[in-house]
Amino acid sequence: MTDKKKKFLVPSITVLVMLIIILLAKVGVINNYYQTILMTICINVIMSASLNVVNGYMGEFSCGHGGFMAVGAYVSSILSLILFCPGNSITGHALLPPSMAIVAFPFIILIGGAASMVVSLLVAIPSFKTRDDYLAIITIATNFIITTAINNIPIVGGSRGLMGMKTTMSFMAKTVSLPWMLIWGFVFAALTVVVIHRVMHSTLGMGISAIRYDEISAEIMSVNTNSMKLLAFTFSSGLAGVAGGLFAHMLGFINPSSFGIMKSTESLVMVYLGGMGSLSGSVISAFIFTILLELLRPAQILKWVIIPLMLILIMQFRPEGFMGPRELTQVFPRLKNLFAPNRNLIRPIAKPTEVRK
Amino acid sequence: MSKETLLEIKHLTHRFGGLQALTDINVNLKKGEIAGLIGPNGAGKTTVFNLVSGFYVPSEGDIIFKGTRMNGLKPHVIASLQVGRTFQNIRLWSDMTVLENICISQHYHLGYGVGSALFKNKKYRENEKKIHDEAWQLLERFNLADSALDYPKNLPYGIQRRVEIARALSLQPELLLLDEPAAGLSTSDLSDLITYIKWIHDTFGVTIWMIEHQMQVIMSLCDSIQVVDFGKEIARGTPEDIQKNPAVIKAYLGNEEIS
Amino acid sequence: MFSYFVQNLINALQWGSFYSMIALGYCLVYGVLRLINFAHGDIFMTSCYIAFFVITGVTAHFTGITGIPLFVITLVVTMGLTALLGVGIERVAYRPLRKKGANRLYVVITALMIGFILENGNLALLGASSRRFPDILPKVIWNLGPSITITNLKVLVIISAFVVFAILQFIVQKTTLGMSMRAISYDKFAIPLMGIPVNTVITFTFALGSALAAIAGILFGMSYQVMDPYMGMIIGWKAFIAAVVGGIGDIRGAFLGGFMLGIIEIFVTAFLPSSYKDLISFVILLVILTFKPTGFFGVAKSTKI
Amino acid sequence: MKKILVLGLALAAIGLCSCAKKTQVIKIGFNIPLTGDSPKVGEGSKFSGDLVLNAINAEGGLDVKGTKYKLEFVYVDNELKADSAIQAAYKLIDQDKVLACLGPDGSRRAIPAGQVYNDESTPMISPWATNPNVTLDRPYVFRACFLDPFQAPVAAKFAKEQFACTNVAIIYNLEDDYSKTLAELFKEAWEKDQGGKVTVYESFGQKDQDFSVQLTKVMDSDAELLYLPCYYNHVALITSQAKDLGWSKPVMGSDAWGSADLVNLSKGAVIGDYFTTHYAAAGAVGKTKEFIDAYKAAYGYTPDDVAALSYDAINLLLKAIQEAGLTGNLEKDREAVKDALGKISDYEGVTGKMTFTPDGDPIKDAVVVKISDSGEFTFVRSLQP
Repeated sequence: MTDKKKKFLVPSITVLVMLIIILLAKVGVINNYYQTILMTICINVIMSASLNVVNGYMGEFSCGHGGFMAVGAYVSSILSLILFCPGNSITGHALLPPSMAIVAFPFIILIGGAASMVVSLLVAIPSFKTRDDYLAIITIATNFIITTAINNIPIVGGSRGLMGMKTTMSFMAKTVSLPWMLIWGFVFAALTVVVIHRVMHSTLGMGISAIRYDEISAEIMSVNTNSMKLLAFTFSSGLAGVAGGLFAHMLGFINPSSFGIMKSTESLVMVYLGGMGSLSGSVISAFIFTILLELLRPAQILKWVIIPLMLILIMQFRPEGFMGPRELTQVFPRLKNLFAPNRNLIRPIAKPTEVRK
Repeated sequence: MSKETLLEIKHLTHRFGGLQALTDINVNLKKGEIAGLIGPNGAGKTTVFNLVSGFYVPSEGDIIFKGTRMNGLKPHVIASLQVGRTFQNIRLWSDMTVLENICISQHYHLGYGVGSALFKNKKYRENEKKIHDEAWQLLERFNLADSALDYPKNLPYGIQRRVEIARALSLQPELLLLDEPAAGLSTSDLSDLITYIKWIHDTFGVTIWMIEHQMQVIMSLCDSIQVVDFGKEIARGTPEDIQKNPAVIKAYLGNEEIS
Repeated sequence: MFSYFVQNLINALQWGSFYSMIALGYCLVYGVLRLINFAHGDIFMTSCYIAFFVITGVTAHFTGITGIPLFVITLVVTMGLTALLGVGIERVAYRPLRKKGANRLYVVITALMIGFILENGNLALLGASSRRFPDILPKVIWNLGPSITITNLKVLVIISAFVVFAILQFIVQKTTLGMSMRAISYDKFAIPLMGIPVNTVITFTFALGSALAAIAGILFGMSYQVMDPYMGMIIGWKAFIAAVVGGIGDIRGAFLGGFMLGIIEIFVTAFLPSSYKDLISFVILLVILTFKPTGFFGVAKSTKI
Repeated sequence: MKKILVLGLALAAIGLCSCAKKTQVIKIGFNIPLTGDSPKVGEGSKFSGDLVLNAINAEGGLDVKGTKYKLEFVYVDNELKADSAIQAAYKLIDQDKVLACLGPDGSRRAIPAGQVYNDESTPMISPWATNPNVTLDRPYVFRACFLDPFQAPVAAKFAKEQFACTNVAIIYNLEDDYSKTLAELFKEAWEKDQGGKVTVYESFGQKDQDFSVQLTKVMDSDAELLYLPCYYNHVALITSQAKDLGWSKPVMGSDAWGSADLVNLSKGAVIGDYFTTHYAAAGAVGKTKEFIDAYKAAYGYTPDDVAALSYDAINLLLKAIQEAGLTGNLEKDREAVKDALGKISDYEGVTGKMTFTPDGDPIKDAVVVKISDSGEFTFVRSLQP
């Protein structure tokens, strides 16, 4: 198989699988229960992968991811209420016709992401000066601040929460009868993975990893560490915001307490379970973690004893998480054959003139 | 060899809190020369380098490189002005491949932004190719291409030194600061190192300023030498003058390497 | 107005004492291992339950032991048991990871997990209903002037916070173990050369930290009397924040930070709409951190090039 | 690639635990918090559920139009989380194929979950979600308790008549929608209907343990009554701390006070206080007494409101099923049950007589109870606003 073809192999397979699943969902083989689980998986993939940019690739310790999720969730929810929910609490009437829902939805989500990007400056700017544990508490504090702030904004319902986002979803289903929530979940999860992969594997993004291994020499070697940090934080928070938007529209109801320290902790666990700086690790751990939670639901209270125990054991045997800093293709080199090789990594044949012997 | 000034340091003084680290250091590096900065441990040699590479902001005095004043510029800016340096204790990104190490050091002329990286547009592809080609070429010239995809932490110490120097050169510097390149090398490797540095100097036409304790290295490489002790300059001149200079001998008293 | 201020000052001091005592525990462990021991808040919670069972046990078997002696017995026994718990956790969960040279953040995550286990294990064992902490010391309420009241418990809490701090300061500054603790926080690798077994020091640290949590736990139980498995969680997180703002790694910092957070929280609630408590108090902390990026007593680690 | 693999595993894994039986069984789902901050709530519902289950299955099952059906209750934990409640709902509806559901307890879970039940057209009845939005425009969603807009005015009215005071202090839980709503509604009712004054209006956080500041404010003001519309674990802390600060005036509360633990936790600080609730355990007679005795016998403590309301909710469901009859076609049956439930009127529950409005809210009296010196919740009077 030529490299040209290979380039499309994995993406097309993934898309195919997603299409099959969506089809099955449409005909009802995959019922709502499985659909919500798949949705949750998608959201968790976004959460863990995005947090991995800061906590994994850059090696900082940010514990406030839930807060940024909240921002995205609220902004996108408010938008979709204003645009599509008749008799909403803000404008009182819908600004757009229901048929527009499908077109507008991705933008609603993305704007939510953009909003949490802006808020993430709260963390990014101090991060220039302070490091690891000081940054850790700045993020925790930010999380507290965001949730308390929302609690005090009556227009979005405060602790009473915000609802009505489901109307947007139902409008989509009315226009074209498909399991839209699932579709958007897949779309954004896939996008997240692609985007993070591209950025982190470009020479630009590698600057972020350079900070993790040695910030000083990075700076000395012409890497603008401040802008790298800015990039990492805004980037990861933005994606968290996207996850929040999806979360809000999946539930159709959000309130601040859904985005507390617990949410952040979950994302943290997923990142370190998967392995710092390993994208495939984050994805895998998101899958495993979500499914574990669901399977152990019958265990009731014991669930929250069993899961931590399992995690502790896993860490005892794999002190770097599932993947460590490696990707799946590095753990199983065979998989490399599925992807087109990066030509830049192949040693050029033409040798320069004067070579040091 | 032209005689124009490349780096000029005037009345450089630096304090850490109350501690006076450097007092009135003056330097004048000519383009293309190999200069040495020597002195007993803790004399403040590395501090000078840190000031030049922008890691500290000098308390007083000016650092002028190619006519531009560099005081208070951020290190990455200074790097992009083509000042490369190595470190006393090797500071490679030991968990990234040698190739990546070289590529990342070309951040100063990436030529594309996040947007291009996201969409992998033409601009991105071309620049990535350019960066990698340059990197490969550099590695070839340093005869490091075989270990291009290895992790530095798995390479022998001597090779790591070379990689670090190669990385510094990937900034295409006009001025290269070498902080004790011989540190950790056995005396048998020294002559090798000397020819190595000579080779770099000739092939890359780079001005080299080095801190070194191994007098053998200094004496056989440097056109001019400057001696500091307790943050003050105590002597400067050609290797020959320095060897005879009583002040230097006094500073190094009991240090046999000198003669 | 004045009385209102004074009353709130008393409240703040009491509330701050708890933050301080917990923050000190965080700080000790952090100083030695650079490990954020997120399980600490739950160790505090567990100690409260341990005390509960100690008291019920003692009163059941030896009638007549009440008041001060009961308090002392409970204090000693609980501190002992909690110290064991802390050391046990370190042995089982943290040390193996350290041996394997795992990234310290993995140890932090393990600490989080331990926290979960303590919380929910407790819930699973003891059931859902929150319990009442038995009265050990008879409560006395003094009225100092118009609408200023203070209970003997509040006094006890505040005093013991200061005493604990004094003792800790002495241990860290004067005793060999204390010095070696500080030494480790400077250079982990040089210590073995100096002939101090690192693990002994670490064990001691965890024992000490947990014992502190136990003191806090007992006093907390005595003052608020309602125990539930999740009571340690948030107070733990906040205490950690307090410790950092104070300058983590330095016990003076932790002590100060604890009181500072207590006072900020109480006075924000007292003079501003209480619904903004967390918002405002955390913003204040962030502002402090932006001006003093390493906290009050924290020293910036100067990286040698 | 990896995605496919793991996904496959995932579906297989979950597939294992899904199993549909086709016997003479009526499945009813419980979407309740068995873990999370206040698992006591879920416990109450679960115990009541078991009580009914055992009683009926002992007689060979529920008699629906002549045929006996065995009951099967599926308890699913919603961790007191909104998202988890939704997944639990889907699990019960699509996975366990339940006929009807005893919905999430608190409004925070019941509002989003109710949406799901309505979309999936499965009848749900929430024991004590008091927020109006729960049943609003949702034909399939019912509740067994009165609403906040009903409870608050009742409390205000009673307070006025009982204590004849004008100045009231309110302390509520900012992070709990239930508490916040009640506080606001009471404030409104007190100032508008009763012409009183709210001198202190303070809040606290879910995890707070120290209320000395809020109480200091109360002491500092000239409030004659303290209204605490919050959960019993907070009430216990607040009342006992109020005592320490020297508060001797009356305290009034809401239905969330109704827990067996309250008196013990508050160390009797609540003795002599009043609160509005759904039923009074002490001095109960007839059906209510039977229930209380049975519950006590089984689990060793007096059932609290959740338990009682859940008990009623279940029985309402069963009654509806009996009246609707079963065809075996799940969709049809669910709809039939919904309709039957809506028609129920003058049902004598342990928490009083109730009749459903078209919205699916019961019309019933609120009960005011006094906490007697022996710590019992004694009936004072039942009233409408």
